Amino acid sequence: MIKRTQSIVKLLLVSILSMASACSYSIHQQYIGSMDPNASYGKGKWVEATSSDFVILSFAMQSNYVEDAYRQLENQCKGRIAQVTTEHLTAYKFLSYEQKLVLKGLCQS
Amino acid sequence: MLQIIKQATILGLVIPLSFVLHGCAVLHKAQLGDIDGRSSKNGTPISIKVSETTVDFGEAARIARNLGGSKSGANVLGNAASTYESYFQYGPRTGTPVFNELYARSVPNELAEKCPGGRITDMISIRETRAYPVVKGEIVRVDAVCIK
Amino acid sequence: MKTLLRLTLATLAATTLSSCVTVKSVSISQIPETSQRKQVVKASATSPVVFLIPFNTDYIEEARADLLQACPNGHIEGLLSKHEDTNYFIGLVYMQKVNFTGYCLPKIAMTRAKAKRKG
Amino acid sequence: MSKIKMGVISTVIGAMLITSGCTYTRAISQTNVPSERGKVVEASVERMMFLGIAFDNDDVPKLVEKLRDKCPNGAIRGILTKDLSTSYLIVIVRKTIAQGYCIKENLAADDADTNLKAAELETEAKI
Repeated sequence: MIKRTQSIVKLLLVSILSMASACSYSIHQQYIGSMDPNASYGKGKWVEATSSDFVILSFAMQSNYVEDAYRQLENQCKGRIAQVTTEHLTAYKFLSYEQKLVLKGLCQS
Repeated sequence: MLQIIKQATILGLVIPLSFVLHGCAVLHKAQLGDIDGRSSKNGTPISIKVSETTVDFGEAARIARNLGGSKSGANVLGNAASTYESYFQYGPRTGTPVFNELYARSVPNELAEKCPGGRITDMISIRETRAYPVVKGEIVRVDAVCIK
Repeated sequence: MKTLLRLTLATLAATTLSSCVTVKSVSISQIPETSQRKQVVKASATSPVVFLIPFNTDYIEEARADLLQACPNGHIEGLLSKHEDTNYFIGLVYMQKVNFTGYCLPKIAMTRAKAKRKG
Repeated sequence: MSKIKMGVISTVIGAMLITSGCTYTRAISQTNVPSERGKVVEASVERMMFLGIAFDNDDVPKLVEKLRDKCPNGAIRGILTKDLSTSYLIVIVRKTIAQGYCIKENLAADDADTNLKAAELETEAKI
């Protein structure tokens, strides 16, 4: 009985540790958005926004992290964002994963 | 006897198939940007390709299991690989999971470096995999035209 | 090992019963400056996939048509397009959904601005 | 062969037959939509792959040229890209379709900074 409990505790500890750290990733896309005709590299500054959603056993009821990243990005630039690149990836953990959206924009302010 | 036949079949199928599939290209996603009329005349075509090599644990497990007997070392390794894949690579995937999160992060900067002071147009972003037996190359490729 | 097996079964059961959302692709276009982020336009459309059988891919064009209708005379910027699947039964039955969100920039902006300056 | 194996094989074959000809959407993207939406242009690239095997994807970037040829004297804006995949038993056909609006290039430039100018003018007006 004690041995069984010990093994379950060990398993739980391993699970928690594994959930806390990701070691493999899947890059779903790296979309390079269009650029304004009047914009150019070197003009303006880069702004970045990242948002994520931690999912256990595939229980993902919404995908609002996409809109969150978008809001974060636009809040960082009062001016026009002349180009936006969108990277979408998944970071795998033990029987769980983290959905991530990384946005990079060229802020013309 | 059965085991020998099984191994012979696998060797006879897997190995030639490995050569057939050598460098097989798998397209996952293709997305376009705006197209600029001037680009075809005044622009310089540029291309960025970043990639990350990885191992397909599922494929490795299948091959190892088939090559080895039920209690062989290969089978044990196969089971380990399969367990790792099911428990630690659980979730949505595009291609085979890699061990570097940042391999595609540099693409916007690389584009800016390849087109200093200019702007890019006519871009197409491609996510593909170069598939070899067990070993995979996960690729992000961007073709565009630089206008200065 | 038994615990692992139980865990696997639990996982399978969970994923079978859950309605999990998976984002398939996202794209974001140039975003206008703050003063122009006033009129938000949205459109979405869905299409089911039943036992791996999808019915069409026209729902994407339908969503775009609705978006254009929401901003008939202006141009639409800061366009966020999100394509996602909602799984209802171990990936055999799921709903495809496309969402478009952007800012409608009416064409009258210039004339109004000029008029303001004259006034 | 065991009953289970037979069951699995028949299920797989059944699924292949049922889903034959089904088209799945892999990705979409949409760029800024212009106010001039008069001329719609569309182009696509398609590849048929036996057992889904292809040795390169070099045909995909040609989609840009194809679309550009449809609007030789202008710019294409508001491009919607649909990346599709259709399976026919042992053959997979992947198709990428792009649809946009062909507009005069000066309009394309205007569309991008019209509102920027407008904002400047409005600020001037306030001052």
